[in-house]
Amino acid sequence: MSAPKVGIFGLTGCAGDQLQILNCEDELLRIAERVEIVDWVMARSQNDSNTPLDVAFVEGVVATERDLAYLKSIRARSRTLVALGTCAVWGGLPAMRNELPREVLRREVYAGGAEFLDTREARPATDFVPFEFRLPGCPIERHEFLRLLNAILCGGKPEFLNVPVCWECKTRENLCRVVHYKEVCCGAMTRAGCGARCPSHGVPCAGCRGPVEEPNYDANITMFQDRGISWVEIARKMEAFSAPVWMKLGLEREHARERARGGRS
Amino acid sequence: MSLTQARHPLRHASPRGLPTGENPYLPVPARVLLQSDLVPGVRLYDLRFVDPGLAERFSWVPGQFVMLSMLGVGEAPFSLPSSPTRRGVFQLAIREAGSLTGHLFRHVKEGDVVGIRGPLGNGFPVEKFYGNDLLLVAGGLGMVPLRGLLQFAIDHRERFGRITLLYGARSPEQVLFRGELTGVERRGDAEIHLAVERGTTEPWGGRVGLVTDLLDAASIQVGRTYAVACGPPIFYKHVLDRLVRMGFSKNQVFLSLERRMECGVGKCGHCSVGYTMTCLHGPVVSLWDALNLPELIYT
Amino acid sequence: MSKRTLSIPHLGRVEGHGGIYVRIEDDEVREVNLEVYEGSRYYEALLRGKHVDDVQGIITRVCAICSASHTVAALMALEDALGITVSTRTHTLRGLLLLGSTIESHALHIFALALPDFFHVPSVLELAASHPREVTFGLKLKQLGNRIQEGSVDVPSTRSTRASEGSAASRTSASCAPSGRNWRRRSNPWPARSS
Amino acid sequence: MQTLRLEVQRLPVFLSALRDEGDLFAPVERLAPKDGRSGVYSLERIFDVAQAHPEALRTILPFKKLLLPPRTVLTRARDGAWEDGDELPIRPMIFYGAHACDVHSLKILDLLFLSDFADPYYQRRREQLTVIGYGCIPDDKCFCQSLGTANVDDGFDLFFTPLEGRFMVTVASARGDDLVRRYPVGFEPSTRDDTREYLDRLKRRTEAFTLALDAHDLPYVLELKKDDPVWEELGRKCLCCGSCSMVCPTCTCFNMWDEMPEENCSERLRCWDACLYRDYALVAGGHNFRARRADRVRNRYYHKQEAFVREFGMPSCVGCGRCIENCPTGIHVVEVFQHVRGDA
Repeated sequence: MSAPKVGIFGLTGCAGDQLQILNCEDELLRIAERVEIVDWVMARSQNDSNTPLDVAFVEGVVATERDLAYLKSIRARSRTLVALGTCAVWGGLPAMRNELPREVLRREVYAGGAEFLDTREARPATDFVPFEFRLPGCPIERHEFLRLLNAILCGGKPEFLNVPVCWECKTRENLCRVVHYKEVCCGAMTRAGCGARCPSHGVPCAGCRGPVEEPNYDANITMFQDRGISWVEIARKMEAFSAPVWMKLGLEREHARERARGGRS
Repeated sequence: MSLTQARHPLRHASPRGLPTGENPYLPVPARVLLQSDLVPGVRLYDLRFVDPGLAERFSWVPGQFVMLSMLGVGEAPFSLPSSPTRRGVFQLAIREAGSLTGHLFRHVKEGDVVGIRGPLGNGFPVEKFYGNDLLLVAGGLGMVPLRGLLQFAIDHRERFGRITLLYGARSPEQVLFRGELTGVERRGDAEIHLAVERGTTEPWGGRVGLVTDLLDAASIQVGRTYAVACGPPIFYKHVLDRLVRMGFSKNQVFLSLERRMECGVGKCGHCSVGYTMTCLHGPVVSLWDALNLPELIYT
Repeated sequence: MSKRTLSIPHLGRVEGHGGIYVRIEDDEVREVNLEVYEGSRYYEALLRGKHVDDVQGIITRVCAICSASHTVAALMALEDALGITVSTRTHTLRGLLLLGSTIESHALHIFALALPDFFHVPSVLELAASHPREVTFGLKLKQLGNRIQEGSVDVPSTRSTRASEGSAASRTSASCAPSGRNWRRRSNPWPARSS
Repeated sequence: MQTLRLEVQRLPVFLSALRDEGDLFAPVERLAPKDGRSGVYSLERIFDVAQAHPEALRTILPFKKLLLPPRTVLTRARDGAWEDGDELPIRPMIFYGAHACDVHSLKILDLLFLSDFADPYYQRRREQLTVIGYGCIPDDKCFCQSLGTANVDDGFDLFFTPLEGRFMVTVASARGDDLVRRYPVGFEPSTRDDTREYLDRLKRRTEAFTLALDAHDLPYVLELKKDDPVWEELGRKCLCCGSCSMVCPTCTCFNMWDEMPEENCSERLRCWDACLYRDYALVAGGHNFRARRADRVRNRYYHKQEAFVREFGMPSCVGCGRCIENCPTGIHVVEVFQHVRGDA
């Protein structure tokens, strides 16, 4: 039996999730023995862009028409498709200001003279084609990637717990950013797996791994407001990494309510 | 109830560990001897422990279950559909439902080794049934644990009065152990009544309808009968109510609960329904106990 | 007159997406087109309206390979704007972060991105087959850079290392999450921040 | 039970000596920015006995973390065979600074993990654990008195109760007796004065409680209040972050799953879980037996105060106040039960 054929692809993004694969320094060479990486632009100069793939990893957002076409072509040739990173799964930072038209953003950054840019609203790759696995994280965690890869190669399906960051944060016995410091911490709404890295370093969770299933959104907002934190502050913290999904979950509703009250315009 | 007198003062004292080992979390290798499709999507596995001593020693009560492990995939509980009277080899009837069973179906071949620990749970109170008639009511995959009880009762035929099995399946193609059940009926070991919700292209001599219709057809002497029901939530909803209206005492009706299980030995808490750990105090409970659980058994 | 065109539709072994077209006439380069098809993320615009506290967390994601440089640059810019002077310790720690980043990204560049060209192989993975010792060294070097940036280099004879050597509880690790040998080895399971 | 006395300044000598017996764990203050004081403690291995704060009422995580570590490798599988994943032998552990509620919680964990199928991973650690108690004075979050767990006379090895200039030392096990005899740092038989002062202290302590919960008939009340609107209200307020379960000394739910850290090697992990998490009662077929937040919250309270009483004859809450201290949305267990009962 020949080694499974693997492709690793990046759409628009920082390449951080692909870099995390290269950061598996101890395991990289063994991985390369077990699979045949046939298409990986970031690490290879000769790439086969036609062979059907057993497993394909895609990171980044769809932010250009080219991205979209590329993504569809990857889907078409792959048996198992894995979304790597928060950009691919939830939209990530590039999707943070989707309420502004691309035109406005472009003018703000490039002024005139960049009309040639191929640009469309930044959206997660998972919005366009079906994925077999989703591995969030900004960037992904190496141990989760290795677990996923080992499981895929042995035909299994790894279990990634659908629990909030508080789960890990408490076991590390951090001082709670909400209870002790009265800060906006997205930990209770965000999917665990990072080992509560930020709170363990004294920084509240920014929600970079995307929301846990069915977060109690309203209770979180109330919790912050009860501690005298303004809506502006809550919103700026929450709408960073998973903006599109937070919008869907009700941030937008809160925006409207606030506008009606004459708060943030 | 007195609070000082708890129902399980110190739980039932049991020897350390399980028949499969002193460490109750440690699976023991068992070989897949045979696998066959019972119906589309449901497979019957014949297993035998690699350790010959354990293979002969391993015994259980119908209604008990085991945990099946696969390397790197995980573990899940499956009830034992065979009878301990047929030692050496035990069987599992498994439907493809999640990732573990998917892996089992696709990657495990005859001769492969899987991990088993058990038997777990209380099983059916068979000794209580001795000298009485037995009414088994199965819905869909609920036939799996009841098949073990049926085999057991037939192997100890003299200890039971009349044995009646009422079994409802979705369609003729979904009837588990059909040939075997026909044989049981032909030998006169038990009365078997089958019903399917809808007939299909396959010729079907039995009834088309619900399992509750079979209760009307079967002649049952409620006073001297224990009823054992097993099926999906919707099945319980109708059947249990019907049995009570037929005059069964709630202590005469037993059923098997389904819950998420991780440890299987009453530690992890996942299967708790009130004070009942389904894996330890169940999965078999009387209807009275089931109705007195703090949460609904069928939703 | 000889005419040639070099066309590399997708540049490999670089971070980002682009292609290059070169037209050569009579051994003279007449035209060079570098096309970058990387999508725009408009980070500058994303920052507008954000609190200063959030800037670093956003800016560090501009590029994965030089995230430390982006972090330090953003912080210095903010400090300039706000008139903040940092302590020597902060300054030194940032220097350490940047050095870690330099070690990591240079090792990545040399061994994984550039060197395969000189050996006429498509990637570091093929290079590893012919020169396993050298590639393994390169990856170790890269790992060292990463560990400096992550703050997970073991410093001997501190309380934390003593704490992690023995007890039953610490050996099974403090957090639920860390898994994979890789993760465990690199992180100190009992952060020595108490007392 | 035997009582002794020890001069205050001799205790550090005794504790330092105990480090030869195993790893010494005690409450230690967490470092906070600026002056370093945070008022928050965690249970850590200590090397300098001056670090210990035995008077600290509660550590973030209770000492279940020593017996049931947050993450354990239960089994490891290679080539189709499973083996025990524990790294043996387990080193001896001494927990200094246990309060009465801690000792009661230990007894509850023993009930769960040593009855029926004894849990070998727990048992190994339990056998290596020496418990040294320390007399506490309650604060506004303590309600152990209401649950009958304010005092304890067994389940520990030694117990130090501070009196004027000295300690009343209670010896409750042969192991405790061994230690006292092995390290004769100045233990003397206690006097009548000691006993009098000890009892006075207990009386003052009893009066110091500000929080009270009438728990004597809670199971009956709860039985009748399954559909009380309070559960829906809590379901709206609760984040289901699981903090209360993580910090609870008697919450021991865990999850098991397999990981492949490397090829051909599979580890079965046991990690803490909480019944408040959404997938807690989710079965393979997709049915979730507690899909609603309100159901999960109610289940947690029922398990502590109703189900556990039915099974073991006592509630599994010891009144330590950790959940009150750690709930980010301010859910207060005593208020909840007062509300259910209709007192508030």
